[in-house]
Amino acid sequence: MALTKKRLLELYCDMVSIRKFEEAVENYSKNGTIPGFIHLSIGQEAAQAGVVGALKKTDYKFPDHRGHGAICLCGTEKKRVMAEIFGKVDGINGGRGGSMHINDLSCRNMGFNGIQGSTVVTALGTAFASTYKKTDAVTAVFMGDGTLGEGTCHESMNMAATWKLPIIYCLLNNQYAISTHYTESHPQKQLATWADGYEVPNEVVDGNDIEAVVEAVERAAERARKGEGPTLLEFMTYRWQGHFSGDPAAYRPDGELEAWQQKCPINRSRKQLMEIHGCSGAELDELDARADAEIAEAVQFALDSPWPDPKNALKHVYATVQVEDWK
Amino acid sequence: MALTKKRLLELYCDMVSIRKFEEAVENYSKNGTIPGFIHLSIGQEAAQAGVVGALKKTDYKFPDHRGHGAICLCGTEKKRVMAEIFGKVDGINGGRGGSMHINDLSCRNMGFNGIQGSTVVTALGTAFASTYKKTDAVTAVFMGDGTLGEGTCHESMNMAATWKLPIIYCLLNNQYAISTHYTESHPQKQLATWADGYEVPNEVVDGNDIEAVVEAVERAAERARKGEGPTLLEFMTYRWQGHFSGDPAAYRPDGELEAWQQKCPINRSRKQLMEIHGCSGAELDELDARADAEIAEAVQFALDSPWPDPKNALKHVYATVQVEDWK
Amino acid sequence: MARKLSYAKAINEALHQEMEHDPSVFILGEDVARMGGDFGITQGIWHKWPDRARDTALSESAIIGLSVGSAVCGLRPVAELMFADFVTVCYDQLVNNAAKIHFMYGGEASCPIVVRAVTGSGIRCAYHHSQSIEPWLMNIPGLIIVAPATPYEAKGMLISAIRNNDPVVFLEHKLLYNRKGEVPVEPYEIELFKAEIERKGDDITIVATMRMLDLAHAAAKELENEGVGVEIIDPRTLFPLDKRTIIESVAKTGRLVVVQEGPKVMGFGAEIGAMVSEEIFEYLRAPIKRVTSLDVPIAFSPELEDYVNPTMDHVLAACRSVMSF
Amino acid sequence: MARKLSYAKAINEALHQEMEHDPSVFILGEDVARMGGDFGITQGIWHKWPDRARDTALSESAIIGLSVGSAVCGLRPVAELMFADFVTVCYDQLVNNAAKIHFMYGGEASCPIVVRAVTGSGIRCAYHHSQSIEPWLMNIPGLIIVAPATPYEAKGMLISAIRNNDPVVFLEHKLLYNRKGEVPVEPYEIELFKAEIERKGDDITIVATMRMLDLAHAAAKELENEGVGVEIIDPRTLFPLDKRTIIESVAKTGRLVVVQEGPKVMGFGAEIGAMVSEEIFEYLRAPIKRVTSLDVPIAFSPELEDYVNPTMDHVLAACRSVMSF
Ligand SMILES: Cc1ncc(C[n+]2csc(CCOP(=O)(O)OP(=O)(O)O)c2C)c(N)n1
Ligand SMILES: Cc1ncc(C[n+]2csc(CCOP(=O)(O)OP(=O)(O)O)c2C)c(N)n1
Ligand SMILES: [Mg+2]
Ligand SMILES: [Mg+2]
Repeated sequence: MALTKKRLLELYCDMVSIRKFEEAVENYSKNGTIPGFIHLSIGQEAAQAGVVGALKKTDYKFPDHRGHGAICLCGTEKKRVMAEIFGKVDGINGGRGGSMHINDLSCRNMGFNGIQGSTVVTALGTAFASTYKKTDAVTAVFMGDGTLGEGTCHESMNMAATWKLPIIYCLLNNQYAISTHYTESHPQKQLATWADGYEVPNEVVDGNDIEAVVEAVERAAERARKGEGPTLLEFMTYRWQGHFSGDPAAYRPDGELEAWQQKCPINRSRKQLMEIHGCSGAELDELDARADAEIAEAVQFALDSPWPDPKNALKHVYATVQVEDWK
Repeated sequence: MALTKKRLLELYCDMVSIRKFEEAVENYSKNGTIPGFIHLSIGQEAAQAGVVGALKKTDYKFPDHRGHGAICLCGTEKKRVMAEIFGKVDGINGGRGGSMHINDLSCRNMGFNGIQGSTVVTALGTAFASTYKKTDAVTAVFMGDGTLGEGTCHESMNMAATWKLPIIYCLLNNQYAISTHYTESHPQKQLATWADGYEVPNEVVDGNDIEAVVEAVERAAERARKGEGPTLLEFMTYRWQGHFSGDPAAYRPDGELEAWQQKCPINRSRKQLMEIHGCSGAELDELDARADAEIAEAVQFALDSPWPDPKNALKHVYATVQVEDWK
Repeated sequence: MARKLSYAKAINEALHQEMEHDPSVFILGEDVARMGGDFGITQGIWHKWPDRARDTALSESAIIGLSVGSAVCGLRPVAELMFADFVTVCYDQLVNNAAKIHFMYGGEASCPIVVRAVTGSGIRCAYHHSQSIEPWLMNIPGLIIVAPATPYEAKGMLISAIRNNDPVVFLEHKLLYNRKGEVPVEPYEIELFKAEIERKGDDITIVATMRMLDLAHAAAKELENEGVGVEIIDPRTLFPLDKRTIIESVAKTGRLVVVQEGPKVMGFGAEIGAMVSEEIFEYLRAPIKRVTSLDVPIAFSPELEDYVNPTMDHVLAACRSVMSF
Repeated sequence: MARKLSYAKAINEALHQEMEHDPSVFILGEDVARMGGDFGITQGIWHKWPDRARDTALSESAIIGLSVGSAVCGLRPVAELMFADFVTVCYDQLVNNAAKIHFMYGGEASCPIVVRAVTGSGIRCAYHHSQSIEPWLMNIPGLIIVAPATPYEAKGMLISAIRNNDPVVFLEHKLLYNRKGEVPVEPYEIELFKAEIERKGDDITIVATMRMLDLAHAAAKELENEGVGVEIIDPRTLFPLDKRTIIESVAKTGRLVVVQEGPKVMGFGAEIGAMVSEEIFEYLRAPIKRVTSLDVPIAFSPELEDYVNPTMDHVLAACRSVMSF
């Protein structure tokens, strides 16, 4: 059940668009326009595009701190995501959250929470709501190899497995948590097998192979929708940049990055599109150019958007109480 | 490698002494002499006596909230444990802790912490200290089936497995966490298999068979001392009383208690002593009577001990600061 | 409204009525369903609504995380934490998740959860089951902390808390569960951010909550004989605080005594004392006074536990000292 | 003592010297060993003492739990929590384990751990990486909360904290890491429970910590020109607090302004304000004032974050208002 040409082309565009988005963010972060720190997902596009691409619009998605790509694909307008990252008033959350906190309920992008492992338990709630309301919505929660160290992962997996909640744990194993290799902080050879302890189905997936990602997620989603409970998918992948934009990543052995760059998920799909599906290089270049244009527009939007009114800092603290402004 | 008669006799005495201790506590709790609430371990004597009995004096033991038996066997004088439970000044912690918090560093009884799952991570520290100081001390931490729900269990197991720390997780599966059967809150058929997810050796042990308990702990301790890391042992057992003394335990199906009472660990060893080792009933009765006398003495000591001076409430808050008494 | 109910039963009734009233309400927690709660507060709910009452594992972070996630989807979970001391194991979920949801979503989503927890000391269960955790949550914008003192308040404020769209930590004092009082049969709401003036008086304002109100009332009676008029205010919602009611009272009496269970340092008496000193200093005729527990963990032995907590005599002494200042 | 070091480097030096000084000291935390810490504070330690520096998984409860257990066995762990906001995920281990060990063992054991954590706002990382967590830990008898403001204090207080036998949460402000100042080369201790009078003055006492001291000093200079003498006190150890130094100062000046990062409600300004109002009311010539952040989560956008925090102008305004009262 290989992907159709049409589907693969769409996913290719999604991946390219993530790459371009991240490259733009990197530029504007490095030149100081974007405040704060930024986690980039260059190299991990297939895992993001594949997971979101295999799910329905009505499914709940919890991207993680390295999740600009997944966020955009949920359906939030890219330019409003970009403006959020720039801290501008037209950001989807008015500049309140920035890179790490981009929530958009309208497209079921349930956002990230700067505390690693937190969304892993919040995901129980959206999944529980699906069973409570008897809808078929599945919840997909992204988590890193490092994040698996948090106690919340256990509480979540234990409860989801016991209650057979419709959750897909999308573990993006990009080898490192900041500087710590996953084999230094976890006892398993493959993290997926951790789920064996809960009798939860799990798979190790080539996270740079968009087809493999989509198919694994489709299988997991089907199980979840049938009421058979959670699945853990470990997507093996790699982040090309350091932990945050600017991290020199001196902890990586020589040649490791280059070896992974050979496995670039975008090149891989490009090759497939050309070799198997007969696309021409020019055709694909044009798609790339379109993505460029779209991102350029998003950046311009973010640059043009004004800073938020400082008084906005006092809005939305409570739904039912207005906070005092004594300034 | 069955236990010698001598060893089995000792363990028999340990179990009897736990039983008598708990019965006395129950009486004085029910008649209102002992303040607060009490968790009794009647029915679970073999798991307590077997674990402590298989370890060295220098090993660190973390009994749990249902752990009077393990505490006494660590070596703290029974009468001072009893006085602690009565809230008296001669209690091992001066009446500060009561039934749930009985610490005695001098015999490496590391006590319990009223927050379930807390000692499971503290145990990492005593085990780490053993490796840091290059001693052969092993750490045994008791935990219930319910306690396995806490996130700390994951953080502890993950770290212990990665660093190969000398810990024995002694999971006393007495079927219930308060009213909740373990199959309702956990996905595994046997909780021991949870450790598979960490590639940690684990065993399901008949927790009412003192020989099986001792042997399993000896195996685990040997592994730990050899630097091979943690083990999880699931001791299948049952608490005859409710969750706390006074809980009618209406959640238990008819006949369940009676079936487990048939498997009384003390009767079982008694039978073995008589049938295999040729002990006479009278001989064993006398040992029982000695335990009775010892407990009666402990109770008397606790009754006679005065209440603590109220001002003691201000002592030992800090090692380095004296707290203000404005009263 | 002659019917009397215990504080425990009043809470139970509120839960039943809200389950009835709104199908998006459900309960979850350890032993809350089949057994009806460790303190018996959720009794009968699982029998009527088996699909809407869930016994969980000992997983407090999961309990709150699940509550938050489901609340964003429009449900109204009422989670039980059992002992309030256990907020420590799910503190992150309250502080960084529940409290910030509305803000994180820029107002697009809200987090209507209620977390019920049994607070306070007095039943000899030592330092891990006796803490007054209120202050640990009162520096967290986005949270609401409710502390009812009577069966009437318990029912009405729980109903309000469940209907409110922000996360509410609903504290129940273990020593109040058997307290009886008049409670209307029908459901009713009590406005959340409104302090109650429990007693009128012109000379001293006592602010107290939950069990400490007993000490305040006893002291007030005693002082009445001495010709001193005590006004007693129960904030009921500790955070956000109804500052105005307290300020108006102290502006009148010129004297403030806060009676509070839990350590003095950084207890909520600090906030109330500082707030009054800051905002209406010119009306103060005497120093503010805090009558609190000692700054120690709560020990087990009755002799020790009782020594730690404030008594009526301490309240009287504080009142006399501000009167004679 | 002419040598200047940054606050970050001063902390690093203290760690190196204590590792050297006492073989029972070790460090652990996420990325503290090989990489030398997310903020670079533990650099060089792993290279010298590979067995005494441990990179951990993302398991903050395990980090603190391990620290506590090893401390009871006589070791002296220095754990790094990275962002102080993460105390929420190991709050129980601090509140119910570390803080209570000495008490639990009836004095037989103690818990000499140091937990380093990076507090405060100002680097645009939004509400989960910018909180001022001090108040969340100051109602917990058994804990010590230290908040150094200068490189000199950072080194000396960290050494004292490591040698102290109680659990210390050692807060480092992210905006101070690059701050330079004179630091003696040799190891030295600074007494933990002693506030520092940073500046003498007769008219107003300002109490401030960490980054807020800058605002206090700037305001003091400005006010000097107006003939107003400002005394500035840095408590340095926030809990337990050196009340006496503050009280003696306010008894002299009659006016107290607390400048504090973090929400006003239940910030430590509340405690200091209430304490002074309670203990030396008769010396107060004006209301106490709290200059604090707004009661909101810290938003990301620079415009929003900056609006939330207090500025020198707010300090000035508060000082002028107490002077003209
Ligand atoms: C509770 C908590 N601990 C630590 C951190 C700091 N931190 C942020 S990301 C990160 C590493 C996460 O690694 P991983 O889960 O593998 O995700 P990756 O960054 O590789 O995508 C750490 C330690 C945090 N945000 N929250
Ligand atoms: C963090 C935390 N959650 C809940 C409790 C309340 N509690 C005390 S014992 C217990 C059940 C424990 O069950 P289990 O671990 O099976 O031990 P058992 O009582 O059966 O010996 C519960 C829920 C607690 N003390 N701490
Ligand atoms: Mg990673
Ligand atoms: Mg059990």
